[in-house]
Amino acid sequence: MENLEHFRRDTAAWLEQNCPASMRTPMSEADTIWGGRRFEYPSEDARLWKERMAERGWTAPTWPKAYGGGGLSSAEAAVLKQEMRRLNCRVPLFSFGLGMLGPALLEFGNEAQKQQHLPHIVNGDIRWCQGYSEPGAGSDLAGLQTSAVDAGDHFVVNGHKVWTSYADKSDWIFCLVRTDKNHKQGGISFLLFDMESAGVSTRPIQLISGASPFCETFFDNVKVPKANLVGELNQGWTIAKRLLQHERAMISEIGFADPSGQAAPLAQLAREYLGESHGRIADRVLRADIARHEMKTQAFMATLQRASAEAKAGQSVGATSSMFKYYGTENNKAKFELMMKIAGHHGLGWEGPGFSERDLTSTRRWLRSKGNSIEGGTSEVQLNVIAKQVLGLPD
Amino acid sequence: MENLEHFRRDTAAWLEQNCPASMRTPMSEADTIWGGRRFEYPSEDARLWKERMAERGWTAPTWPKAYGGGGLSSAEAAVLKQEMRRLNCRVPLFSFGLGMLGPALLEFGNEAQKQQHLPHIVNGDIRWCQGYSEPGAGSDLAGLQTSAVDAGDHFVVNGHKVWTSYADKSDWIFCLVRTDKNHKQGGISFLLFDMESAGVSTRPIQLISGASPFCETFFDNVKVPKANLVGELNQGWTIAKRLLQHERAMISEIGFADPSGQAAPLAQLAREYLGESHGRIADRVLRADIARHEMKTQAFMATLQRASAEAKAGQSVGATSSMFKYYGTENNKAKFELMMKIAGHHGLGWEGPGFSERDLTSTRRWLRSKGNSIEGGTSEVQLNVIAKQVLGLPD
Amino acid sequence: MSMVLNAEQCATQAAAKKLIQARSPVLALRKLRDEKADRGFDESLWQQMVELGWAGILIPEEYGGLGLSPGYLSVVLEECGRTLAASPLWSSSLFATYLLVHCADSAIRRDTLAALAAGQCQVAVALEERARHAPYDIDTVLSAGEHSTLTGRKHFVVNGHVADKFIVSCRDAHNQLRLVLVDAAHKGVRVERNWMVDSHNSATVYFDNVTITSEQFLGSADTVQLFDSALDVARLGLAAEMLGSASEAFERTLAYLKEREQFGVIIGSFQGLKHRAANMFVELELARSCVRAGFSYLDEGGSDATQLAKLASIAKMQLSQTLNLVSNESVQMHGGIGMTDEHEIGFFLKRARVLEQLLGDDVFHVDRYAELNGY
Amino acid sequence: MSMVLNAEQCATQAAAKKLIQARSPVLALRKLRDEKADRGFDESLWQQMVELGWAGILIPEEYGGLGLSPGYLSVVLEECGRTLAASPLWSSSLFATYLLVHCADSAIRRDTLAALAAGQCQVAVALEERARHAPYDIDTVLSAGEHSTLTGRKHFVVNGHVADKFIVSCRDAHNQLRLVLVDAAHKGVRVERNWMVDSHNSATVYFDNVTITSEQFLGSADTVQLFDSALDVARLGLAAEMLGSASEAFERTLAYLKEREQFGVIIGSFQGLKHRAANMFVELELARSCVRAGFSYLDEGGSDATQLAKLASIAKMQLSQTLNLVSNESVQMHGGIGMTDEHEIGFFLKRARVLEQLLGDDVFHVDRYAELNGY
Repeated sequence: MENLEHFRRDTAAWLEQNCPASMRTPMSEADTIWGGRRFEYPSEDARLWKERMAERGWTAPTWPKAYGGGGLSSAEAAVLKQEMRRLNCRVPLFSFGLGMLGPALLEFGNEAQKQQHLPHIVNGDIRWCQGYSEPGAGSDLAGLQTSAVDAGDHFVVNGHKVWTSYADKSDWIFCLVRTDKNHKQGGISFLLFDMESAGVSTRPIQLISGASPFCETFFDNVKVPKANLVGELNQGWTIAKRLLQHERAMISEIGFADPSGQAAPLAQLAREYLGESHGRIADRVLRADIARHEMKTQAFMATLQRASAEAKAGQSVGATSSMFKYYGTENNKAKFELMMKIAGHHGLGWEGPGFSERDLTSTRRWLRSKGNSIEGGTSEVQLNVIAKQVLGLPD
Repeated sequence: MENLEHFRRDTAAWLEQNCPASMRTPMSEADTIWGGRRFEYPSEDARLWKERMAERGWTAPTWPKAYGGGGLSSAEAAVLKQEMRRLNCRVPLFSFGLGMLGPALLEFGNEAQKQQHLPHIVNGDIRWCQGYSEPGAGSDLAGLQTSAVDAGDHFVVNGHKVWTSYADKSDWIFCLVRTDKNHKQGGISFLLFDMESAGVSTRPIQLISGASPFCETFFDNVKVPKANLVGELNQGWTIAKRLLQHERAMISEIGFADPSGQAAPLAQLAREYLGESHGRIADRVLRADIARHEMKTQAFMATLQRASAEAKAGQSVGATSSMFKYYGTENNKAKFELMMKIAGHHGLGWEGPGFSERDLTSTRRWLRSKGNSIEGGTSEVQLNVIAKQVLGLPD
Repeated sequence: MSMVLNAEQCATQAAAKKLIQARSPVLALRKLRDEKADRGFDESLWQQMVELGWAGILIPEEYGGLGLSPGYLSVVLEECGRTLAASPLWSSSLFATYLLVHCADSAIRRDTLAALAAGQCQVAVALEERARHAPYDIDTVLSAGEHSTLTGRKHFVVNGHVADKFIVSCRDAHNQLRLVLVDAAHKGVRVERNWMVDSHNSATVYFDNVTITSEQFLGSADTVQLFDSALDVARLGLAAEMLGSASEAFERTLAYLKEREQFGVIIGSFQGLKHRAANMFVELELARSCVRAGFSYLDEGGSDATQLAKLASIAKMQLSQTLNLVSNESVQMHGGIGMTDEHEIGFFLKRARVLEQLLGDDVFHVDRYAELNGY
Repeated sequence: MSMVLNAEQCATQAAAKKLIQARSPVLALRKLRDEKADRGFDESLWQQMVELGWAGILIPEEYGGLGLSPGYLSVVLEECGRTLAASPLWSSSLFATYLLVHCADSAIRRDTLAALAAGQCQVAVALEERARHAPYDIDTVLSAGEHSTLTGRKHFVVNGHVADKFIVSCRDAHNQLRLVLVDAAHKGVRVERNWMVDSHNSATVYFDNVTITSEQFLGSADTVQLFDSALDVARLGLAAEMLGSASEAFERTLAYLKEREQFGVIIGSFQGLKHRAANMFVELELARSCVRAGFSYLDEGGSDATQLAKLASIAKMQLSQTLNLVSNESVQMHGGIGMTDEHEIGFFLKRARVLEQLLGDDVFHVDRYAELNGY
């Protein structure tokens, strides 16, 4: 305990000294430091800050020092996070390597793979993307068909992935491939390869809401060394499931953590667009819809708090991630639908001078919200999981 | 056409002359003339009116004269109905024999059965009940287990029926029984027998809304002559399905034909219980709920009209009875839930002096309405039928 | 906020479950109903509750109570909700007691609290005069002059016909809200028992020129604030009871879905029903969080009236909506048998609507929440 | 009411389906969008529509029209809705034309009607000034005095940037509603094209001291009644178009449910999805009935303004609600591919919200229906 306070003092002092002033201002999504071969740092300070943190392994605070990590205990890592927050230090590096692949490699990778990849993730030299979904394998991810055929010392990969976030900007991919056609889950392997390999191509996906980080990724006889297989052959599904848990938790946060803080509360929007009468929002029906929505959101946030408190108390109910994913995304969609009703004509703009920037952004966000209940496991899949795992209803 | 007008004049004249004045006043459900061995006629006029109509076969206008029916063409029967309505003549006899068993016997019965039963139905001498559902066979009616075992010249029936309307007041039962355990639908037969047979007992069912016409009916080694089998052995399911169509159509009408006309429109109730402000129902949210409900009801009624117009024009869409059953009953339940909200405390009475008669009736009707989406095929079954038969979705 | 029960509350809940499941299953309510029991609840069970200290949970130790926070009562109410148990716990031991505990000191208050803790007295709050909950829309008046008199009519008075005293809301000559404590036996007080759909107690109470002396007043300048807080605590108490009822109805229905076969399969295997069940589960989880949030705030000594009001309105809204959904779905999913009086699930449906209306349904609280937020 | 189409209307519908499916599939709208087409619709297709007489369906034969009832146009609009086809049919040939046909006789009216029938002129109705539909809540004013001038700003003017003339709602010096016909080329008129989410045409139109002469007025004492009826006919026209869009989106989704496999089965075999599909089917059937009821009333010469208003509000409410439901479910049931711009289903979602808001969504019409019924 005393050591921890010692650690806190040292950390605070180091952060004070090493975090550039410009890295202690609020950041937007556009300021995210992804790293990678082709990444252009928005400023010299950003590069410096990332480098200083990476040098101490504090971009991956709990990873072993042997792989470039910080080697911190989880208590120390928590202190680091608190101090960074207290001093408004920006996140120095954010990547799928740090959040997804790294933990998987630590758990399932062999020594050579850890040595090869983890330090580059910590440094932000290599940017990773995730090759999971396919046109025919969405909710039924295990139905994937991208094949990796044994060709002696390497695999030959052929197939078509979709929803590969930032595939066009990434250096390497961690990818689910089929290595046995006769077993569904038991025929999937987890491969790593360089996106510059011959036969890899990508195409960005335009969404109904406009440009997106998503890509389609095509593999045409891509050669992948066998050393790049993580875990055993045909055992990739276990790794995939572990990674999906992370993803689901990330998406359910969409609904309640409005990171940009730009969205005006519905009541404020309503005052502006619907006017007031007797000091209240003039349209009493929409006023009630707004209040009900805000109350449900409060109820949902209380549930997140309670789940966290119960988890600490060891009373977890299970399948909470499915519940949060389901409710958070449905509630978020409902918020945008309500916003559309309030904004009326103002909510229907696409571009050009007839609409405010806020209006145009909200149109896009409304459209984008429709994907929340599809990506990372559809609402239907979450309800199935709850019915089966929590309620014990039969198949 | 000329003949029809002739028929109309004669009919009108006859009705004018033969329908007692007291039988030309509005009737409530309690005034229904069911007939049967133990039926007590509410008045001499009621008996007279039934007898006069039965004598002409006009209690069953389109049935053949040979079986006591009226022998009318459907055009003539329509004229009779119109004239009765025009002159406010009460329905002289209403029974499951007329509405359900009779048509089935005409289609599936043998000559002896028609001779034996139809005239008594026309006269109202014998009151019939329907033995279909069982504790274990609700939505899945064909799963029924009441057995009829071949014992030479008779069957021996054992089992337990539920939801037998008016079993305690009926003289005979038409009953689905299992005659083959190895075939589900193909092991069901359609039997007729006297409720006074040894081994038959009944017990009225109390509903959540209070007393009801429903009974449980128990068969303990009931002997039924083989002559009482309608149709072939194990072919009863065909007859049953035909009868169910009638039942479904009857229940879907609940929602829109408020026969008693007693229910105050929601808006009127709201004015009374919620008060007004600026000439409008004071609670604007409930006001909107009321308006929306009334609009949906109008939309539903327009759909009934359109279906009838399209049927005439030969454009029927199919499975309309499932659609009407589903929507009509769900809409009716929604109406009573809304009524409960409007009435507040007044909607929560059960009996005694603290509540008006109207309040107490509406409490019971609210509770009773919950059964609408269960009886005669649940809402879930109707949605399945639509999905399969109209939309062609696979099993 | 802690959001979880502490160890003592868990123990209280376990004790409550044991007693209530044993002594007051749904069957007990059926018997009270069918026998048209005079008191409308089981007096011997009530005395057992008193012995366990539940009547005095909120009452300071100096008056013989336990001096605990409302969270301890919430877990008992939740268990009562599970079996629809009838008792004066909510009406007298929570709602009326909270008012008395928090009003200004006086002899009458001291005496009444001691009697309440000892189970020798029951107090009912008489507030409603409209079809729907409207605590400030009242016509009951307190005449001015040397000898004030109370005149008016209150309905939906929970446990009114067994109450020894009433706390009555009224308006004085300055149109100010006042709360007065009136003896049920006082001249001019007349009580008429109502037979409700849920077979719980409710009464209409008439006050005809009832003489009121100054000691009978609860609160003074702060009456509105006192009344509001008491209403909010009582609403949270209802929410706790509703949570018990909704959870129980849901669990019974879930068990039925796993047991009932049609078409050769367990009906709980149909995805249509599964998704509806999963959705109910999520709403129930939200409901539980709202109840916990409200009582955590009270247990931790939260004293901001607006914050309490928001928490109470959110809880009463969420529970009204959820109990409405669950009670309807429970009957529908039970099918025909759910429609029979013989089956117990219908009791949950009947009780549900009463609990929804008491102190405001979702429509009321949505409006109030908007009001509290200034829009 | 007949509730079914007559033989000629069926023939018109068949002809419309043939032309629109061939010449204006959803792909055509995509092209107009991607090319940022100047006019925002296909001028040659429009001329073909004119040749088929559609521009003159409502216009009396003496002005070169067909002199038919609005039901004939409804079936064409329904087909346009199926492919989201852009054209001036609703804005000019139904809404504006109805106003001109039913206003008092004048030279300007006669000339305009003849030009409309011949497809040589397009008129747009400029009415909205608020975020949500509010036809009588306007600030555009007509100054008093010998030479009236019009000043104001209108938005959400459908096909505004291609209109030759505008019918503009405004208030005169007596605060009376007036409708004036204004040339787009007139001094003081400025048009700004908006780029909408549905890629259909909409504009903001500014009127800055535009001189108005007495011949430019539509209607006189009966302006409100004329405007109301035209709004209701236009609402029914939108409902017809929405019926087409909702039906098409539903049918495409149904086809996808029958074709898409996951977990080794057709996803349309999941009961959860089946029940939602069946429920949508029922809502669509109700929607169709509302549209038919409205146009049957018009076709049969119904002239009671209140009756028309109720039918129009019911139809616009039901269609707004149904199209909202169907457009959301369509994307959800298509899953990831439904989120891509490459797939056409998203176009239905985008167009849906515009159609919902035009001349009032369900919230607006529910309120109006209560108003019409005097509660």
